[in-house]
Amino acid sequence: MIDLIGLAIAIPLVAAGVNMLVGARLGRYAGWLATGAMAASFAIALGALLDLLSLPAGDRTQVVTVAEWIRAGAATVTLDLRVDPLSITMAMVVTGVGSLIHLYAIGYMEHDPRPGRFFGYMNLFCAFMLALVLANDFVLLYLGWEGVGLCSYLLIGFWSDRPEAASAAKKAFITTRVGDVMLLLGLFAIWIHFGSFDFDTVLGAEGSLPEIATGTATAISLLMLGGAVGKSAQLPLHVWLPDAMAGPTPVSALIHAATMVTAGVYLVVRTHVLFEISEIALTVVAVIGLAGALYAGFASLGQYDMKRALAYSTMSQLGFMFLAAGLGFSAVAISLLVAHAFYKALLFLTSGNVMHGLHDEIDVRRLGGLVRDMPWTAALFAVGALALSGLPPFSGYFTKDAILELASHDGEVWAYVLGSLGALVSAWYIARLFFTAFIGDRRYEGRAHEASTLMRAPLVVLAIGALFAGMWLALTPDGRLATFLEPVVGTVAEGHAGPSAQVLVAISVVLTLLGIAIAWRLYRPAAAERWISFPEREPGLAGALGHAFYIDDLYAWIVGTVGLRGAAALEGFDRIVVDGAVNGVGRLAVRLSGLAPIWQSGKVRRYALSFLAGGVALLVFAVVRV
Amino acid sequence: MDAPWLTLVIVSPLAGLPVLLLWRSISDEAARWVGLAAALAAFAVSIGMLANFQTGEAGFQLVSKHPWVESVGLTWFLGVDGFSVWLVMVTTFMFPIAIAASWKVDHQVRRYMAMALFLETVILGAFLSLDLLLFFLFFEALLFPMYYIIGVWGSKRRIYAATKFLLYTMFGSAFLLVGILWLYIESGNQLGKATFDLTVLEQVRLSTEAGRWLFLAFFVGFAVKVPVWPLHTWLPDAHTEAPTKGSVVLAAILLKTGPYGMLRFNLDLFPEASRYFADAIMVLAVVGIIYGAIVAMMQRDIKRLIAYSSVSHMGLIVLGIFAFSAESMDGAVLQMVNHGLSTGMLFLVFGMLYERTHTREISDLGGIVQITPWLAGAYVVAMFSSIGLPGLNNFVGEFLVLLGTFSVDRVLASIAILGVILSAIYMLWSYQRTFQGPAKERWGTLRDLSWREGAIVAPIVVAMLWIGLQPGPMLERLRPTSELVSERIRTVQVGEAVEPLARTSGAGEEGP
Amino acid sequence: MRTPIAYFLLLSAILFALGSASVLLRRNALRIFMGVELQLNAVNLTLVAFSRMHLELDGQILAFFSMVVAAAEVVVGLAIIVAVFRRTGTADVDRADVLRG
Amino acid sequence: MPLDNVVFWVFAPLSIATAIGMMVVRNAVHAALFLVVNFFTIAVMYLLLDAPFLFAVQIVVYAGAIMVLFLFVIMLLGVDRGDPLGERLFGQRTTAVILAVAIVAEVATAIRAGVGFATTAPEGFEAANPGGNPSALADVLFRDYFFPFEVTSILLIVAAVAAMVLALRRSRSVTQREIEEHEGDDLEAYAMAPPGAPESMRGGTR
Repeated sequence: MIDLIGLAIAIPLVAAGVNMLVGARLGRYAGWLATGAMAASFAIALGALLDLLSLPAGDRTQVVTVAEWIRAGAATVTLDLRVDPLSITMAMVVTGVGSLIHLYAIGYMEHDPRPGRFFGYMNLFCAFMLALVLANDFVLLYLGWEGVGLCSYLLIGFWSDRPEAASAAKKAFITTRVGDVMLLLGLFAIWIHFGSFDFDTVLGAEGSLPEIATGTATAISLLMLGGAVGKSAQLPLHVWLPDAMAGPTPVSALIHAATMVTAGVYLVVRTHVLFEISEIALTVVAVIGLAGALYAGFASLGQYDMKRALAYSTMSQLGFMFLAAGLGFSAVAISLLVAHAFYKALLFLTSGNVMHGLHDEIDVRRLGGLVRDMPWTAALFAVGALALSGLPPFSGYFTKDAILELASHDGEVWAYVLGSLGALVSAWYIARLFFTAFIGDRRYEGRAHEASTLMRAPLVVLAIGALFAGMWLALTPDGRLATFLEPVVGTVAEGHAGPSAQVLVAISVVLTLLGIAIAWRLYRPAAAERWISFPEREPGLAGALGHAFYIDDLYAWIVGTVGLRGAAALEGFDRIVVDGAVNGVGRLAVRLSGLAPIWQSGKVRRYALSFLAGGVALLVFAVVRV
Repeated sequence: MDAPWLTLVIVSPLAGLPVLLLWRSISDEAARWVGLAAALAAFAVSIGMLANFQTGEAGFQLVSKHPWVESVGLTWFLGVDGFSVWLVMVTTFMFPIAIAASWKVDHQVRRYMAMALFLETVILGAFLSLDLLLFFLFFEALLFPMYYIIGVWGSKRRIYAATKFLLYTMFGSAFLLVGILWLYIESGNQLGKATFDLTVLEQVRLSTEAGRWLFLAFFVGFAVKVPVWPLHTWLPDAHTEAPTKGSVVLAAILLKTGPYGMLRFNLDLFPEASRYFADAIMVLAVVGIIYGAIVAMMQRDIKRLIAYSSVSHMGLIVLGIFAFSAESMDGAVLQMVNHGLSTGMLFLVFGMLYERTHTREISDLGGIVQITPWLAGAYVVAMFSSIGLPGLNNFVGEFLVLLGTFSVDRVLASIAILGVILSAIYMLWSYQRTFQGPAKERWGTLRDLSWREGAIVAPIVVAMLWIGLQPGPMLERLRPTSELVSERIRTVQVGEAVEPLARTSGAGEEGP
Repeated sequence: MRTPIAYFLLLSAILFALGSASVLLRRNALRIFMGVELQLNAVNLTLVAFSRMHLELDGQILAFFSMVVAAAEVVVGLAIIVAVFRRTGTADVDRADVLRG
Repeated sequence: MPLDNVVFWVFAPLSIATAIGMMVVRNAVHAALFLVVNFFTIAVMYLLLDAPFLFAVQIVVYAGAIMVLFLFVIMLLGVDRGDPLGERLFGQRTTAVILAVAIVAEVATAIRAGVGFATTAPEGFEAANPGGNPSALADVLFRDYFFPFEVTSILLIVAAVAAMVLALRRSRSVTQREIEEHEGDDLEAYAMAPPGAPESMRGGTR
């Protein structure tokens, strides 16, 4: 099946083409076609995974030759695919979670007039995402990278008649493009240094490190990190993610939680050797990740829109992944990525259920007590929330604690302390969402209707993943997944500093429970009046949290006011000075030629006079000569 | 197959001309079909030319050389190499499309079609001439039909735009003519027989000083056509006022004569001066990229916006040419084709929208996507091609240009790459304001793309995808030439005399 | 014949000058045309005088041709004047200045 | 005083006087009549210069045919009302007079240097006119100048056709529709601004 991995990309691509061209005629079958394509893709990826597992650990990097893409001068770019433990893990996440979300979306989008278009974009997204993770070449990776950006743009703006959706789509594309440009520059730097875009050449064959000076490695790594930060919505290019929630909820679940936003983590892990050669870059990754985790965690507390809160949560979780990668625990970062894909997709889709059942109502101030109308949804949300907050035995526990534990054992006290704070906040904000939305008094009108079976079924699968993936894959430094990934990402060298593992587990559980307790104290049903009126009482703090510390507003001012005025000034310069000079020359010529008509009077007798004067002059000449 | 392919390519669009000119009472419908048929015939002939083009040859191929006006040394000297072959193809490819897109023209259709075919012929002539005087004749002759097309079938301020276009480009050509004549006389002094033959003129040894002045004369002539910042202001006016077909041809093909001239003549004839001025020109090009993008952002008129985006993209092409690396040169030539496709398609699709709404103002539009999803979809494809999305054509060219430039000058490449962000900003912002948002009442009855329009757009989309995913066939025909030229330029030292070019291929000697 | 040839030539010069003055000073196209005719005749006189002086007939032949051509010229010229008059309603050449720069 | 001198001194002043009269009178018909007289005096000069054939042709063609045509046109157009005398072109009159005087002075100078005021024509012109002036002319004309002579015939035909085309009432450049559209307009202004001439083409030259 490894050789057929190209089909995993091709099938969704073809389905996307069919859906986009004739989707209108397929009606509700568009969704089934897309889901079927994803399932087929999943099957192929699964087959490839099984094939890979049957190979000895050292041979688990297979390159599938597809075609040459670009060859110009000394540059060669191929469309070859790479199947190795890291890429197949990512592919499994994309196709697996992707299939479930597609299935869910059939129910979610059943009232939309243009399902063909929607599922076409979704399939296209998956194809690009698979190209991204399966690429064996940085430029092909870039193709996938931009392609998912395109699909993200199209899907966020799917309901483009809503101005905020159109704006959010544009903002997402442009903000990530800033990062993409850095990634592109990174690719150029790679080419200058290595003369190739091939993974094997650049990242070194197994075990050997690429030959590269530390400074160059730092430059390349930081440029790549720029791309990763843009795609993964980390500081300082994170502003697009909360707005991106204007898209349909399955999109938020698939693109802005489970897959696309994790591409940055994938990139850092994929190129971790370069980051490791340059220690600075690695530290920068960790710092950005940690800062993002804390920043987004607190920002999430200030959101009343469930999806926005979850978006900040995603950013926070991605921060943890960056932190793990930055500390050198690539395998753990990927573990968290996998676990997060399950529970965050689950959380988004359950909030999707809420929207579906309540005519797009998503503001927690107007929810509450949903558990009575939507018991399934509430239960599923609770599973996701527990997984996220990191209580054993849910999947979040294994991964987040692994990061903190490793940090502590490596003696990175700052990372441990701040990371633990982040964990506490995580438990706090997710518990807040559950308490405010699902229990207590109803603050909405009418009755919410529970999601259909079609929409519940994939959620149950996701919930099982969120519950047991941790245990089964043992998402720990020495678990199944980590061992599988080891040939690509290397082993995690565990230190022995600080308190013992048992103490750390205890601390971690206590902190998580503390976070939940704080949330209960603040958001329990009896305190509803208090937290709803919080902004009136503390406008400063509520504003800062709600606006995520005003970073977005700062950007908006820079771009919208300073940038626009500058551009308008330049436009005026072009019109008045540059074009003015051209027209000025024209006018000058016209004015000068205005002098000529003194002779070109149109009066025949004048011409005759000149004519005769010329004749007389000639005669004078002749007479004088004679 | 042995045939005078290049002459056939040039002459084939003229096949329809006798009918259009002599049969005065031809019905409009028949005139359209005649125009389309002649343009398609040219495309078919150019495919024959492509089939006979030898991959891997750097020099001129399919050469045909006949003395024409011997008293002044004018020869009918045609040849094609990696630089021109794809420009010829994109010309013959876009013309039938442009003609089909102007099916709705109902005013003096017969003359319109005749002008279109004549324009195609002279543009092809400009791309294929290897005789400087012949080139100049074609290069100048293309102004006339374009002037006519803008001036007669344009919109409100058409006369102003047409006059500006004509005068501005003639201004540049004046310098070019002086340069050509100087070379002609100099060749007479040195070789005993004055000639306009490019392959002979390459052997003329010029003093450093003279080479630089001549370079500037040629450069100004071509820079106006490109247009290189700050000689660009004729372009927005011409684009805006021209009819759809005019804009398409102008953007897709006519502008390419500028960079093509630089590539063919400036680099070949004045290698030392090319190196000497390269830095300055690259700076101008980068300024053009950023400047064009920022000014595009502020336009209220879609066609002006696309025109300014052309300024930005053409800057990238010039940057690629004067970075002198093989990759960037490949990219620049590819980009000439790509820009033709993507900007051509933007004008085309917007033209279809304009036919329905009769407004170019961004603020008048809005919410179109819900009414005409297919039209909007076509626009989105063209837009993302223009933005440089990988998988579509523009990316390959942009990538190679920037890659090649980066290997030469990191700072300039890093500034130029900002154009990638800016292009996303102005394109998406304008798309949001015209196509997205709540649908306006007055556009509620717009029709979506008809089958005819779909058939016009579809070939371009296919070409975009093909170049985006499999640029190999194009690049491999292009590579030997760009390697030859870039190799030669890069061995030149500023301030030193240059050895005349030794073309590896003997193709230049063929023909009677 | 005792009259010096120069007298004829001088007479011709004076007539030519008067014809020219007539062309320059009159505004009516017909009057201008008359001036032109006078100039032609003056020149013819010169030709005939020189023919007599050199004992050759070629001068007379030329004068003869000149008359024939003048006849043709008058026909066309008058037709143009008529056409212009129809179109503009005037024979005043100063008002027919469409060609001014 | 020999007879030819007398004749010259009678007709030369008459010739000048009629030329001046042609120039200065206001009435076009009068001017034409002055010109007829002038042509007669010139015919007399031809006689003095031993060119009897041209004397006849001058009277028949010029004084007869051409001047009659002139008079026809004058009557046809009705421009015999008289010509305004005012001069609108600055300096036209002065310059014209100066130039006219200059021509006479220059030609006089040239004659003095080239021919001499006292030189009379040599005798023996009869030898150049065997069989009389008309038959001698015919001899030269149809032997040496046959081809140009034939060409002039073509010229005359072309002139005749051209005159007819030009004088046709409906000129091709203005269609009936346009005339109807512009009925009531100032025809002169219309002729000066052809339809479709945009303002910008005229480029602010006024």
